[in-house]
Amino acid sequence: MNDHRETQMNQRPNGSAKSQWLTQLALLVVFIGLCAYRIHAEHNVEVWVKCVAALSTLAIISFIYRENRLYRLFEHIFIGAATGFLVFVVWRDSLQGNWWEPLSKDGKWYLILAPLIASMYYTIYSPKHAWMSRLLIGTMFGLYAGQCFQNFAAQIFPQISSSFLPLWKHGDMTMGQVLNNWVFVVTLFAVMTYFFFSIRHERPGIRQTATLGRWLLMIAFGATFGSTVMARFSLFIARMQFLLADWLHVAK
Amino acid sequence: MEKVAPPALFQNWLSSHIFTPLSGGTFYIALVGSVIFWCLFLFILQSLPSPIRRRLLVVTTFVAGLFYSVEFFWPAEGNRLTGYVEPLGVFLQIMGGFGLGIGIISLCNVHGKAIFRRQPGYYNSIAFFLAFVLMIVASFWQHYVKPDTSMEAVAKQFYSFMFDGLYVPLDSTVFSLLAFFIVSAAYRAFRIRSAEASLMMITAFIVMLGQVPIGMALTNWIPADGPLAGLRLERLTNWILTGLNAAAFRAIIFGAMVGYIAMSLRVWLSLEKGTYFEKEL
Amino acid sequence: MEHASPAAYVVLPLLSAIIVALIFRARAGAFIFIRKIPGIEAMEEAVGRATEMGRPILFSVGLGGIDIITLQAIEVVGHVGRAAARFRNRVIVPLVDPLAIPVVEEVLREAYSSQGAQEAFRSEDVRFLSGEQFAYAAGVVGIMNREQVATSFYFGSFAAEALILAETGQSVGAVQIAGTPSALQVPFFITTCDYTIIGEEYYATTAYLGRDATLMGSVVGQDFGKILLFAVMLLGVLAASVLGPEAQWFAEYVGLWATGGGG
Amino acid sequence: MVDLLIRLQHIDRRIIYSLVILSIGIPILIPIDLPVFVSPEAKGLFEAVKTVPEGKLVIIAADWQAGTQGECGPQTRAVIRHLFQTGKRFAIFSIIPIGPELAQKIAEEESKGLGKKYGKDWVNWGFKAGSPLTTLTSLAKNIPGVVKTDINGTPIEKLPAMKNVNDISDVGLIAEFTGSGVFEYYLQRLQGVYGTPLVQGCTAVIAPEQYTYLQSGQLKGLLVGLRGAAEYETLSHVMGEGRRAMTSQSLAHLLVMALIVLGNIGLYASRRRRGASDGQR
Repeated sequence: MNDHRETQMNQRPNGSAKSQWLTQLALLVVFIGLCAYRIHAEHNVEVWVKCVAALSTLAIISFIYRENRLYRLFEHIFIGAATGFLVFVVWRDSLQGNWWEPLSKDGKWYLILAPLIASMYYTIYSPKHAWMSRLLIGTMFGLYAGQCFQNFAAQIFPQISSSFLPLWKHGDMTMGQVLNNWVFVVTLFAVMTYFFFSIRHERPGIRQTATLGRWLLMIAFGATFGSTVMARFSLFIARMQFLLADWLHVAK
Repeated sequence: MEKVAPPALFQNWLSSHIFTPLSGGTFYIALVGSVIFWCLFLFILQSLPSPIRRRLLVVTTFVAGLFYSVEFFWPAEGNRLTGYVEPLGVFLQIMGGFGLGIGIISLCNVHGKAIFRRQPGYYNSIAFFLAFVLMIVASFWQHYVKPDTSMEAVAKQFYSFMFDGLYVPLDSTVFSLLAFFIVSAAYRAFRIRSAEASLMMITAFIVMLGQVPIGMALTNWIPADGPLAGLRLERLTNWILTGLNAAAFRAIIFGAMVGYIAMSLRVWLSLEKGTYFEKEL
Repeated sequence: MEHASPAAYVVLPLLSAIIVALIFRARAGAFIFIRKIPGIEAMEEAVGRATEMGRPILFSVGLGGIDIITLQAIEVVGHVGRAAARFRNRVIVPLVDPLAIPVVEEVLREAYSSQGAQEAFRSEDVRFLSGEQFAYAAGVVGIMNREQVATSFYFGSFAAEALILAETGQSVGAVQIAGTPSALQVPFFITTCDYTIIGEEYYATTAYLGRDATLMGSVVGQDFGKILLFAVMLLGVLAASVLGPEAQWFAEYVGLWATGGGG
Repeated sequence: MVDLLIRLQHIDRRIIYSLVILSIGIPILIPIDLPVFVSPEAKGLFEAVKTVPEGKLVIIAADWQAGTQGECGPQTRAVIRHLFQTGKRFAIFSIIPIGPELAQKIAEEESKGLGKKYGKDWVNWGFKAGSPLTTLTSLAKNIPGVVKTDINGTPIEKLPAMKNVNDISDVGLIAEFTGSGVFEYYLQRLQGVYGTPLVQGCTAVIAPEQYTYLQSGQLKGLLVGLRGAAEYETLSHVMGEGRRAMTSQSLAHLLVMALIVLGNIGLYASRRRRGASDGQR
């Protein structure tokens, strides 16, 4: 277990609680000042909403300095709002259209079975009847297990047939394409070899292929990491543009 | 023209005899009847001795698994199960919706105890309940408010306050934290400690350089249509991503999907080992 | 592919037969060799470390609901729970899907009582946070900081939030072990966790921990299943190379055969 | 000095995060113009727009949604601005519901600065429902017949921008912007059949797959993600949102690479220190 408790692991900077309160208070005053300046400039509701959005944004960004009271507050607000919105979306997108209206308007009485069966989930709160939740959830696992054949065929078969790449020149193939095919096929087989469980890696041929597989895997992971960096930065660029341009109007 | 699935096994008989829409008095009788039937059914279930319960679970899991696999292997023409796939999907979605209550009970349990026991930071739990209730009120109100009345404007503004003021900025800002974490993770992890670690680092370097203009400037002097065009950073990045990267991930996905089939078979045939499956019912 | 293509009638039953046969061969007592997987071996030690520091353990089962991937993660919770119960240590399991609550609670309660530590199990430690990806991430990183978790496990299917969880766990100084079939998140687990269990190794975790004959047989079955795919592709590559353009009809036939011809 | 180098291995996380905020925030406040090296594929798109024959219509296919606005928005804006500057008329269209609205907002913002008028300089056909393949096939043969009315519901014939535009032969260029895989429809139904020049602006994630169409000549030009928008703005000598965001991206990428190099210098220094002390012992 490489010890990675680097020295910089200062969870709780030793500044006294009082000084923390002061800095947080000062920051809050600055924030309120900025809001007042913006609300004074524009008298409408949108500005109020933007100020609340700015506070939410800054509360979450404050987490990268240290987990703090403001972050904790907005973490709980976020979980509450997300759960509340989930209740609304579940009603609007599935229960209302697929259950309540057919039941109440079209007289499909048998749809009452859905909540009745779902009531078995709620037996977990009485130990004597909790086994019934296992019966229902076990059946659900059975349903998902039965889908494995279709999922495998739909996802894997097209990839198998598209891996049949010619390894030497045919017709108008360029040398570049032949080289690319070799790289593709060698990577595919080497990485698969690396993952064998029950075949001893010490066997001749297997060890070298598995090591090559591991190296190619590392190249692929590096490439994926590198290609994601731009997308992640653009997320924060958008937030900074909101704070500086939409909210404070200090940038175009 | 939408390909209408052939009627499934007994589907016509069921929908004409049992699952027929009713109205007026008979509708309510049917409702109450099914509730009573269900309570009876649960009472019978509860009286089953433990070994029979275990066998019942094995049978229901197997039959449930049988449905989707047989429906898949049964050729399209004359397939007498396809008719049930869509209604079953909707039924499962509705049951999932009713399952949400367990989550809300769990949240109320954790935060309710925090408030009741005055645990430190219990005001956060109060904020949770406030946000939870206000969001429900705001979203249902703007959904059901009568259009072009004075209340509609208030409802829309209240919803905008909760949605555009709290939910969307919190969601996109937590997502944007990745910009910081990807930098600190790369700084700490990309160290030339071993051959493999440096391989990963060098490739990440090349791909990062290939995506920004300053990086592309380094190899802009290589003619774009010459033989060495492939060494231009942006071309090299694309070659790694479309060739080597795609092959390595395909190999991982092949292995993972075989593992997925192995586990699904164990669950379906009740061969699975582990506390959840072996505990006495 | 709505219904089985010709290839599905051959490959899938063959694959299933291989796996089930090897399961029963293992149950009949055949010797099974499985190569070392460092990440899984380190799990016991990681739980021990949390106990030395007297800090709780965090276990995230990912974004999946009640599905096969999450079920494997919940089985691993059982193993970690048994190890933690021996030292009366807490395992906090924040969840995304409400329906997983009864399953995880059942598994953990059983794990603690099997070690005679029923009283150490707190049902609030299995808690629903949110069904929304980033509200869940915000909640988990909050718990990590407030509880100062000493060890964190990430098993299941993950998406972009994986790096938020793992990098925060790193900053709190936790020992971290991740296992996921979600290939795209593996690079981010590698740069932040002490050990990462990749792709199909994920499905071998319980076999490795429990050393149960059925599960070990199933892992060997996975190998033979992969050898089957390996052979099919080797054949395909050779055919494409030897036949060249003529292979076009072969590739189309196999493609048709494989994907059911636009069915 | 060596101690300083060794400490480079453990730069405090908060310093790293403040550097990230600065490298992303400063270019938004003060537009720093870093040199943008233009890739051949971006030049190809610029030339294709410039060489659209006089009087021919350009189709802007805005097949993107709010999620990919970060990359496709600046690309669409850069091309629309260039069409306004060179006085070429164009029609906005999409097979994705929200595309036309988002593109219309961009066109209206850009038209104010250059005194262009809707209906005379550009038109918006809006979203055409139904299967994309059949829509594009019939559109090629009879544009007014398929489009009938524009996004505001006014009949097409009344709009001067649509004067003597009857079928695909009157279209000089198709510029498609997307983050999803709908590109093939334009290849199969328009470019592949009538040879109408086709160019694309795509998100960085799907770029690797698009390069094959560039090499085969089916695509005359390609803008890749935010970098593509910045390249197009450089060619049109405009300091747009693409170049500003690109400056933040470049600085942030430079920061990551610099930190990785510093971390490794620190590692190397500490190894040399340990190597030296082992030697003395």
